[in-house]
Amino acid sequence: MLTAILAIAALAVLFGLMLGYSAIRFHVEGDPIADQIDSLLPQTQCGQCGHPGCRPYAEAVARGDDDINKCAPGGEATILAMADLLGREPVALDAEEKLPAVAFIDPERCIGCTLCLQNCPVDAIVGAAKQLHGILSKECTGCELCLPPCPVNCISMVPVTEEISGWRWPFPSTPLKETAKSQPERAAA
Amino acid sequence: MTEYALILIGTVLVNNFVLVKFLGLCPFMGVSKKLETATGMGLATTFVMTLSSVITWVVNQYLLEPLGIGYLRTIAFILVIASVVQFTETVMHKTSPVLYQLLGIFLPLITTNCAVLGVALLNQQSQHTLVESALYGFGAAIGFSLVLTLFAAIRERVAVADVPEPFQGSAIALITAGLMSLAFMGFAGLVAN
Amino acid sequence: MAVAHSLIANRRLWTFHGGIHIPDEKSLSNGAPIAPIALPSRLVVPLQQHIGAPARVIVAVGERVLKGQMIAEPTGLVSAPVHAPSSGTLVAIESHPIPHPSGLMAPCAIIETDGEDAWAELPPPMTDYPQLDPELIRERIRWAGVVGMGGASFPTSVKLSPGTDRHIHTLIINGAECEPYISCDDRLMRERSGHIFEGVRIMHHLLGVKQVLIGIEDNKPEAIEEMRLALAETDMHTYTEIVPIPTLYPSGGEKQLIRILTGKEVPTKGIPAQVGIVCQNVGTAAAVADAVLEGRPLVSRVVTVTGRAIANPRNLEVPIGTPASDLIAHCGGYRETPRKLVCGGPMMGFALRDADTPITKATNCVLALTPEESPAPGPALACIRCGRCAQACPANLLPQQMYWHARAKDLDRVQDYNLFDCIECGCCAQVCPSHIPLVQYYRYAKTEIWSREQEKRKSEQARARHAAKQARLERQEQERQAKLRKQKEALAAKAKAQAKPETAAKQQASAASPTETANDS
Amino acid sequence: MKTFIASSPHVARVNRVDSIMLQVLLALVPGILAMIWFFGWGLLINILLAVTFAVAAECTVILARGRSPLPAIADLSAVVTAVLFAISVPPILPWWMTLLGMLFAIVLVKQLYGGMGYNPFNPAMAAYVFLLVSYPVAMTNWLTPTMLTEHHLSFTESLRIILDGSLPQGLSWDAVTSATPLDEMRGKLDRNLTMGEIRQSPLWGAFGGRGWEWVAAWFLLGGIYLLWKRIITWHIPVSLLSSLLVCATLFWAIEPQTHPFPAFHLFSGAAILGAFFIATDPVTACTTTRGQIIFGASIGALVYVIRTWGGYPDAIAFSVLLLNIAAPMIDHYTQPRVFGHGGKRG
Repeated sequence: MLTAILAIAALAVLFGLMLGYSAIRFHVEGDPIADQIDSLLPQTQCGQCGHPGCRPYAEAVARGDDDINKCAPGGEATILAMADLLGREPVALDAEEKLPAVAFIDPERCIGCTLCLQNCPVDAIVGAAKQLHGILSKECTGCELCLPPCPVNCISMVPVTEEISGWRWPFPSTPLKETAKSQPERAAA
Repeated sequence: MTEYALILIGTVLVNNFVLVKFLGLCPFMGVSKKLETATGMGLATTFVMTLSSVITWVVNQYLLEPLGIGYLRTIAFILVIASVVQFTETVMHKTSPVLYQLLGIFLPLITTNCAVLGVALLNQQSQHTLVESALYGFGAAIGFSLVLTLFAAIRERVAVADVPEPFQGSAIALITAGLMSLAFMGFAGLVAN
Repeated sequence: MAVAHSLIANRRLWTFHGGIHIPDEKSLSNGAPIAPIALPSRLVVPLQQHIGAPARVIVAVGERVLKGQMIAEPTGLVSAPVHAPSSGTLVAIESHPIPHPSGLMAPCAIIETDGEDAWAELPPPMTDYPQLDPELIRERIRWAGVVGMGGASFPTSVKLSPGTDRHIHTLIINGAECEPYISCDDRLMRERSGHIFEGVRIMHHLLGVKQVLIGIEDNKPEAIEEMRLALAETDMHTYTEIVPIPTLYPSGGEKQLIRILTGKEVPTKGIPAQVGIVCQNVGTAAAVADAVLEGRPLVSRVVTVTGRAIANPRNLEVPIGTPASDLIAHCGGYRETPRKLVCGGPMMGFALRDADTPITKATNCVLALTPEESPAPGPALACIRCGRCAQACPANLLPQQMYWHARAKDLDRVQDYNLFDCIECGCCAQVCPSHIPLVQYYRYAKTEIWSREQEKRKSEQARARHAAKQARLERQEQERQAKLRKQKEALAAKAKAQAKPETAAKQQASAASPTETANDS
Repeated sequence: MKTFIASSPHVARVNRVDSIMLQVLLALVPGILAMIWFFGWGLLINILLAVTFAVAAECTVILARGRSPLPAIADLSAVVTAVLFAISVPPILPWWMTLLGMLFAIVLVKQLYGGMGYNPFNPAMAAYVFLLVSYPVAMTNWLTPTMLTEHHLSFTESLRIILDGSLPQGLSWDAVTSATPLDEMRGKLDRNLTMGEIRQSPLWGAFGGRGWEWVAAWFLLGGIYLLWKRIITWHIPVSLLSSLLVCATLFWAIEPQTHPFPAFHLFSGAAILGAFFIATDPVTACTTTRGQIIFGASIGALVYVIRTWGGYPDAIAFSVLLLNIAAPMIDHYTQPRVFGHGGKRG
């Protein structure tokens, strides 16, 4: 009985020492995964995920504290990219996917209160107190953070117009699935 | 020499741990969605299996048997395996963080991979020598890695297939594993074992 | 790669992997000579007809313009100007559908012609160009707005200045015209061979190359014969050779033609100059001759109007900006209702949504296809991995693998299979027994990747701006804190002790109304 | 004129899946006729039964998924699977085994993966192996070639055997059935007979098994037709047959007393059929050129290994399935050198 206990204890001590040594020898600093996740996020800093910005969300995902489907501006593409990186199953987006849009300030109504300026995470609104504000639409990420603070509701979101340079070929629309699914309907009609 | 070759062929193909002995199915199903992950898992398992077969053989031969405490084999072996897995995990966290992340929970789960314990116990059961044990463990691990990577390559194809909804995911993967197992029955009788 | 060599005209030819044989349908349109078209009353001239930076308008709306007058100037090194194709009034600069697969609109100059077709004052001919500074000649070609006329529309002057660090030894003139139906280069070679050779001579002079190879597919014997006769009359035969090449689509692709004629492979993502070669289309050669020897900018081009839905298919010399519908009307209109109106060839062209889309410098063909010629593709079946696409692929890709990953929207994997080496020639889709629109999958993947990269750049920019703002706020906060501390230190210890309970009470009050603090972090 | 965004090419496509499948069926006809000639009407009945079961199974599954079964039936892939299965199994296989095999092939191996094009395993071969390991006796109960028996089973007699397993009056199973030449050879080799003694058996013909050699020759003709029509490429059949031939020649040269003449390996059993019709199933085979050569050669080698040392007399089905497993991996590592990419890629 004693031999057995001693033998197992000796083994345990031996392996414990080995593991202790390796833990010091192969110590890892930081969390490189959060960086990689951050680089996949669209950096709108919109906070729609419930985190104050993209980086905190990336860290939460890396820790496993949050799901990968919270980024509304990134949409399906970002979810797929994160699922791929983390080896998880892609899940449906936990928000409505919106068309890309930029903020627009109605010059008639703007009173120059600078409230929107302070809320823009990327400094894409220019203006000064009592002056008409303007939006740098090239820099605007469409985060909509400037909408709530405006006291006169003069900011609206304008969809980005489709240009030839950014045009994308549509995904072929007649894969087997869809045609096959639509056929019984046609037969019924 | 022929004997060693037969052990290898026997464990890799004829008595493949996954497809014929049905051991180690948990990582086989869990980490076979992507080829890269499967390759990494195969490497890690190969390392753990070979190393633990050697260490368990030594522990058995020079500790358990002389002290007459062979009945503690299972506990002692689990201790050995758990340590080797933990060691592998620490090293991998340092050297390949992405693989570490990708393998996730499955890396510590090698500890409970029945194939690893199975190899250790079967080694003692079949009275293998040290070299035979190492070869047996290595062969079993190669067999495991081989079918794991082949399975992963197939699953990457099946992932884009038009599988009926109820059968998507694990269901079709298990069917695929079953069909692979059926094919591996072709090796039956190759090596008398 | 299999290197089969046939000896035609004592020149060794190479082959490329794959390629397909398709009915060339050239006899529909190549019988009649190139004819001029009646001047349309309205010209719609797109302001960007080239690859590179868009041109900037230099004429005010309402002004009278003359034929050949520059109406938009180039804005960068890789850019090209736009000239008025005829005389008249510039009535508007507005969005109009242009020849593009999207059918989207782009800014165009609308010119109402006055019917006089009066030329602007043109720069003097450079007939003595061998004595001139090559830079002057390039500048002239740039001024004339000459771009690649085979379809790529890359500014020719840029291609003709490869830089001193690259040794260019061979100029290849592309007369292969491998796309079915199209015959504009064929007719051009038959009718204006002298003109083409003048252009070749200029480009030869500019590049200082040792040899010039003119590759023509052997389904155009008349063009080969005419070009050979014309060459014999010049002193260029010492360094120039007409090389008939076997008819195999897509041997007219730049990389494929270079491979056939020289055995060299243009490296992936590379340009021909990296292997010492410059490749130009026969139409471009003629346009270069126009620009240098006559001082005429590129304001018109030869367009094939063909397809079985056209009453009298033929080639027309068309001012840039003429609506496609005018060309069709000039060829007798439709014989029957076409199923598709295609800009370019049947293998690589794109369907036009609007028959009023104007002709541009890159438009080589207007193709009206009958339902028999272009049957509606049946529903695509599942890929059976038969590998016919891989056998046909001239880039030796694995189209079926790219398809699987493109279909799964796995853009990284598609690139692993070298999506960007795909030249979109359509061979794979043409031979696919499951009738899968393969090329569209690749085009989808390519444009999607480009747009993601664009978004990525934008998000990097946003990240930087966000970080800058954070840093600024922090700095301001620190400054404020420092200021506060100083003020506090100035206050007496007694006053401090009094202030403490007050602030605590304030904090409690603000915690009761959390809406205010929501955005503070 | 409708407006739509459709990508080029804009002209009519040249190939069709159904016509490819039809050509395969056509190419099978000479071999099937030869088999009927040598082994009686049972095969024809089996083919009809298998096709019926296969089409019915496919229809059922697709209908169950709420889709129209017509396009899937029209592509003829289920028919090809059924015919290949019927050729592979003994001509007097009980009808319910054919049903079981077709359910396995069409439902489990093909439709559960999404139907044609998606299945990683060859349905006909998977069904064959499934039945072989489940009912080894029935699956190796071959008919004696007609020139070796006095009683020739008529159509109705064959039908009765298949439907209720009853033999015609006065006949015993031994009178109509015998082992296949490959099976017999394995058995006798295991009993330490030499090749010289084994070759005395009436089951041996001029260069392969009696009857079998001609069946294989007619399948070879069909295979050449497929090559000529460019339905298949040479890579898989040539590499498969040559690797089998090389293995066979090697061991025959070393020890002719225990290894049969190489042609015997080619012209007995399913080697030719497998090389041209089964291994070339594009869905489950490798797609890269180099991959196809590895695929074919590996099947050939495995066939020889299993036939010689393994537990089964013939091994086309097992070898094809084993290489089906490896095909995606082989494809992954045998991508061709893309135009403009300098070095060779692994």
